[in-house]
Amino acid sequence: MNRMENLYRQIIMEHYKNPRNKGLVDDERYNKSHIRNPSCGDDVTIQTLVEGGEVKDIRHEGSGCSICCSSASVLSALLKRRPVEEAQYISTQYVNMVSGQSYDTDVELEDAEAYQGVKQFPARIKCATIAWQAFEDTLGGDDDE
Amino acid sequence: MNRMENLYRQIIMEHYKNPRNKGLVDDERYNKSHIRNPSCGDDVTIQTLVEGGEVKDIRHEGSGCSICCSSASVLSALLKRRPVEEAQYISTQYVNMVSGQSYDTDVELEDAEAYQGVKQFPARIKCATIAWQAFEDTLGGDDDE
Amino acid sequence: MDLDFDIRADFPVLDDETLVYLDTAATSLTPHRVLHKMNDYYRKYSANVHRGVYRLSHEATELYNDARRTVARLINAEEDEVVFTRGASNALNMVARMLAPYIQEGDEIITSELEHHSHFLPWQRIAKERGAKLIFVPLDQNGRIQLQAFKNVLSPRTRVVALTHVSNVMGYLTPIEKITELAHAHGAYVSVDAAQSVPHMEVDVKRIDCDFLAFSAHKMLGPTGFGILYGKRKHLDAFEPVEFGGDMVGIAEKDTLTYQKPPLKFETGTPPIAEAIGFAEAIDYLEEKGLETIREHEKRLAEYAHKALSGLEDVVIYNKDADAGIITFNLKGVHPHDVVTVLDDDNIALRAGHHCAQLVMQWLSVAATLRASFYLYNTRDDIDRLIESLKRARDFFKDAGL
Amino acid sequence: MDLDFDIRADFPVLDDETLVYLDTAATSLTPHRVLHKMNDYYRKYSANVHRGVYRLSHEATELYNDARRTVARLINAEEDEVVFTRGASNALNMVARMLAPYIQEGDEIITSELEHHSHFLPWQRIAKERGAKLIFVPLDQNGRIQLQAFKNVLSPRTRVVALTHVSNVMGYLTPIEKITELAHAHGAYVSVDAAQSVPHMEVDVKRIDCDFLAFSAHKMLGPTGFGILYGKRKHLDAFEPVEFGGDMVGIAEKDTLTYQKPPLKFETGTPPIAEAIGFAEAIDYLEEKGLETIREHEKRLAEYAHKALSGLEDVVIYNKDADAGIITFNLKGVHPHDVVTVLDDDNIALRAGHHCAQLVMQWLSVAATLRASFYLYNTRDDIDRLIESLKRARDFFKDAGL
Ligand SMILES: Cc1ncc(COP(=O)(O)O)c(C=O)c1O
Ligand SMILES: Cc1ncc(COP(=O)(O)O)c(C=O)c1O
Repeated sequence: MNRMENLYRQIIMEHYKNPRNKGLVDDERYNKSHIRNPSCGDDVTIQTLVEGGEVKDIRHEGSGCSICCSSASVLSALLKRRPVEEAQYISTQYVNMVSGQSYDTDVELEDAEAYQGVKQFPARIKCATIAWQAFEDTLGGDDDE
Repeated sequence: MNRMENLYRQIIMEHYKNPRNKGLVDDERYNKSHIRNPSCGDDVTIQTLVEGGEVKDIRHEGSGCSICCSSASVLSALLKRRPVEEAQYISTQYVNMVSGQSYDTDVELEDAEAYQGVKQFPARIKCATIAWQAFEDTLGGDDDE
Repeated sequence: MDLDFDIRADFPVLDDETLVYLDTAATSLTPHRVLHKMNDYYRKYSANVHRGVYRLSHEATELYNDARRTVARLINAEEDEVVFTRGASNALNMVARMLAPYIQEGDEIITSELEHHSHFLPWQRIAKERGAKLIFVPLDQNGRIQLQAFKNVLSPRTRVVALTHVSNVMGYLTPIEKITELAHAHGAYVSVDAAQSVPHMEVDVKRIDCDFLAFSAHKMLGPTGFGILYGKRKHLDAFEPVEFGGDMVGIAEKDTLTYQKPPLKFETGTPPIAEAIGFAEAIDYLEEKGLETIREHEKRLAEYAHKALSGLEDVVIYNKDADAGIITFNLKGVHPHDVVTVLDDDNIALRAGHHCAQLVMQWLSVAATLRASFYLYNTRDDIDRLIESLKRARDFFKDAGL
Repeated sequence: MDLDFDIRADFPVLDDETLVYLDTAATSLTPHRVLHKMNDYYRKYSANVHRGVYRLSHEATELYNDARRTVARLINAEEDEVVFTRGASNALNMVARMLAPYIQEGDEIITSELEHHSHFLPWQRIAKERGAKLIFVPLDQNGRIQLQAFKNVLSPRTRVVALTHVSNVMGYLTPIEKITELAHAHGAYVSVDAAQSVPHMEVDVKRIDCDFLAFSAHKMLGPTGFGILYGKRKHLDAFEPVEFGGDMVGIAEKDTLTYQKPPLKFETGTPPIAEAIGFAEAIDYLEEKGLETIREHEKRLAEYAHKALSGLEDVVIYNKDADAGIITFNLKGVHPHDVVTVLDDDNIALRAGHHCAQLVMQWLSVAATLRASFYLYNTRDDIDRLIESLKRARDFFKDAGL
């Protein structure tokens, strides 16, 4: 596997082409966070429905590179129907993994595991984390829009 | 004569201690120019009475270093009672001399000749010319205050 | 003179022979000479300017003043019309601040969708503050500012015309001389963003006759943190300073203040001394090579690149008729970020993004683009390498199913 | 640790062993390390920050962001509270601009006659614009700001307190922590000019608890053209940007705009990249030597100098009880310019003038003074040389009849 193949794993490209949970809903109960990376134009909106301490639903929308868009899809599939704390914890492990910091390898990251290669491309870490940041923002409480 | 003696000629120190034509007059017919060198605080005001194309009178006032204050006195003595054009011409020769540029050595600079040494002290050229600039401003026509 | 040789040796970054640097429109490389000159200041003179009566300070002041003369000569301005700033963005903001008090409710400010954020947003702000209207010159189908379109939006209410000289995305040259003439006939001020023109062509402020013009040192072989605001002397005399403090003061008292004459009136605090001195050296270097020679060189490269890119399937070029060495394009179906990562893997430095010009992105209906930009140190070989790498990117993402 | 040895070798300007540099309060010398670090940027990374997705740009961005962390650590701020500016003057002007909209007619702004023009004139301006009143803390008989005098001018109308931390003429340390506490209890903002404190002592913004604080790189071994504005995060969140353009933008549309989060919100355009990186290196160097060690060193030198100068007939010292390594004095009957020329002839670099602080000159009732200021690279030998040269000046002008 060369450097490019290591970054653009099949699973990533698959999520990019066929994103899960895509499209926002018009529902006041959702928390929404919209982040634009002004340096490159990556633009992600995450909507989260939290009820009874659980992440009931995650929706996303946006435009950007394959790493950014796919990771929103991967995130939604991975964290939906998790307790808020667990979702938060997994998200932190993911962000640590792609930014080359130590993380809890016992956590099952499933498809998100494919972003391992990102840490070799420091310029792309932002792309791989922006959706996750937006997700964490939606847990923060207030709707920021 | 060492470098300091070459700069601070006796004649200069003499004008510094006993300035000629010092003190402003309250007379509307005089043109006035006030210059402060903000870098060092040298502060000179020159008043000139021009009538019939002649510099009838020059007065000065201010505070500053010996080079600056003495040169206002020297100027007033040298240029009083000269035709405007001649005064202007002499002033230009003086400024050229102290700034190390070529000048008309046929012009009789009298006491002002003593400022020859200034060109060896580029940091002091401003001190030696500020009164002369103010003088030239008074010939420029409009009163600038 | 041809520039295709030896020049690279002047640029330390290019010691890495595998590097292809195609991002000059963002910032240029810096030649040894400029670094040496700045080091000299720090090593020999290191002293503040204007204020010291001792030798070191005087020598620093001389070099610093020489730098202003060099800049004035470059753009055919008078020395006292050259204000040292932190960069083009800073300079363009100053213009907006200086003119703000003269803008009335209902006045019109003409600008364009080609503007860099640094020339459009200050006016968006002033328009809001003063109740004025921002008017955009409609671009033609290629994205150009045409004189006729400008005439159509010019009105007796036009107070300011704020336009870019060369667009940093489309590489188009604005017909700024004629625009200025018309604007002045309507009593409007003209502010020109020359960040992408002065580094690449001979610019003459007297011929343009604009009221203000701005550019940055770091885009023309000079240091970061430095730029120029040109302003007509009569304006610099008339307008209020933007900042207040050391060096711009004549006489300061508790409740009164007189200003220094321009340009000092607009330069508060210890100036960017090393930067000014370094920038003058960059200008000397560019003038030795010849700005027109450099422009020819870039033109030839751009033609070569256009041809090569057009021959590549799946490439969309957005500015086929650019006047400057800037090519803005995309690889169909692949996000520019993804492309750039492959190029970077081949050690090719290229920009992907909106290039601080979101309005023109909206006009082009794209989120982001690739942009290659050329300067005197680029070669045909650089372009060949770019093409090869783009092919690799295309094939790679095709294989990945895009 | 004693600093009296070897340090000089770190400073290229001091390769001239006959030079005595006593003008650090105007600008400091720059060590080799800082130059190397800046050269490294230009030689290896030279690329714009934030915007590039390729390797060079990313490496430049990392170094640049590290610089912000270094500054934050130095003054115990959070990273996002550190705004990069052109210098202290620029930073202090920004504070005034940011606070201006919150100042109402009749509000009071407390400042002092000790202020540098760059901290007093922006407020003079804002006071005029907004119809507010400038109030000067009366100085005590030595020229100090005493807490009691501050209390006397503090009022429910006080909106802003703008004071220097250490005076660049008198070298006095303002009791800024207590002042800030009182000011906050009255609902006033506190802006601190730390241009002469941060280079010479440990400054902790959390302990001071001020709202804003500014200083310059070039006075602490760093490059020209660079400085810092510290602002409390809540203020940086709440206040409007001062300049508009590239890099401070979130989403820009024809008539709307969102901002980046602080500090980017206050940094428009390509930043002073090399300068930031160089400044971080200067801070590392200073921290290795130890700011408290440096302060002790300066204190010892100042004591030595005070003693020596007091022993010299015809010398008037204006700040006998200075807290910092700054001595302001005159030779009776001789204009400071004339003195400086003799010193310069002996290769001693010393400042004569009003030091951009005309108000304190008026307070002292002098037109100008001499000022010697010390830093880590100064030695007792420097002071001995100064004394010798002052004697020569005195004798010379006595002979000349003054
Ligand atoms: C106390 C004080 N404040 C502000 C400044 C202004 O700093 P700068 O000239 O670097 O903007 C200075 C230095 O000149 C200073 O000594
Ligand atoms: C056309 C144009 N204007 C203005 C700027 C702003 O220049 P700077 O970032 O140096 O302030 C740039 C560069 O980014 C530009 O390309």
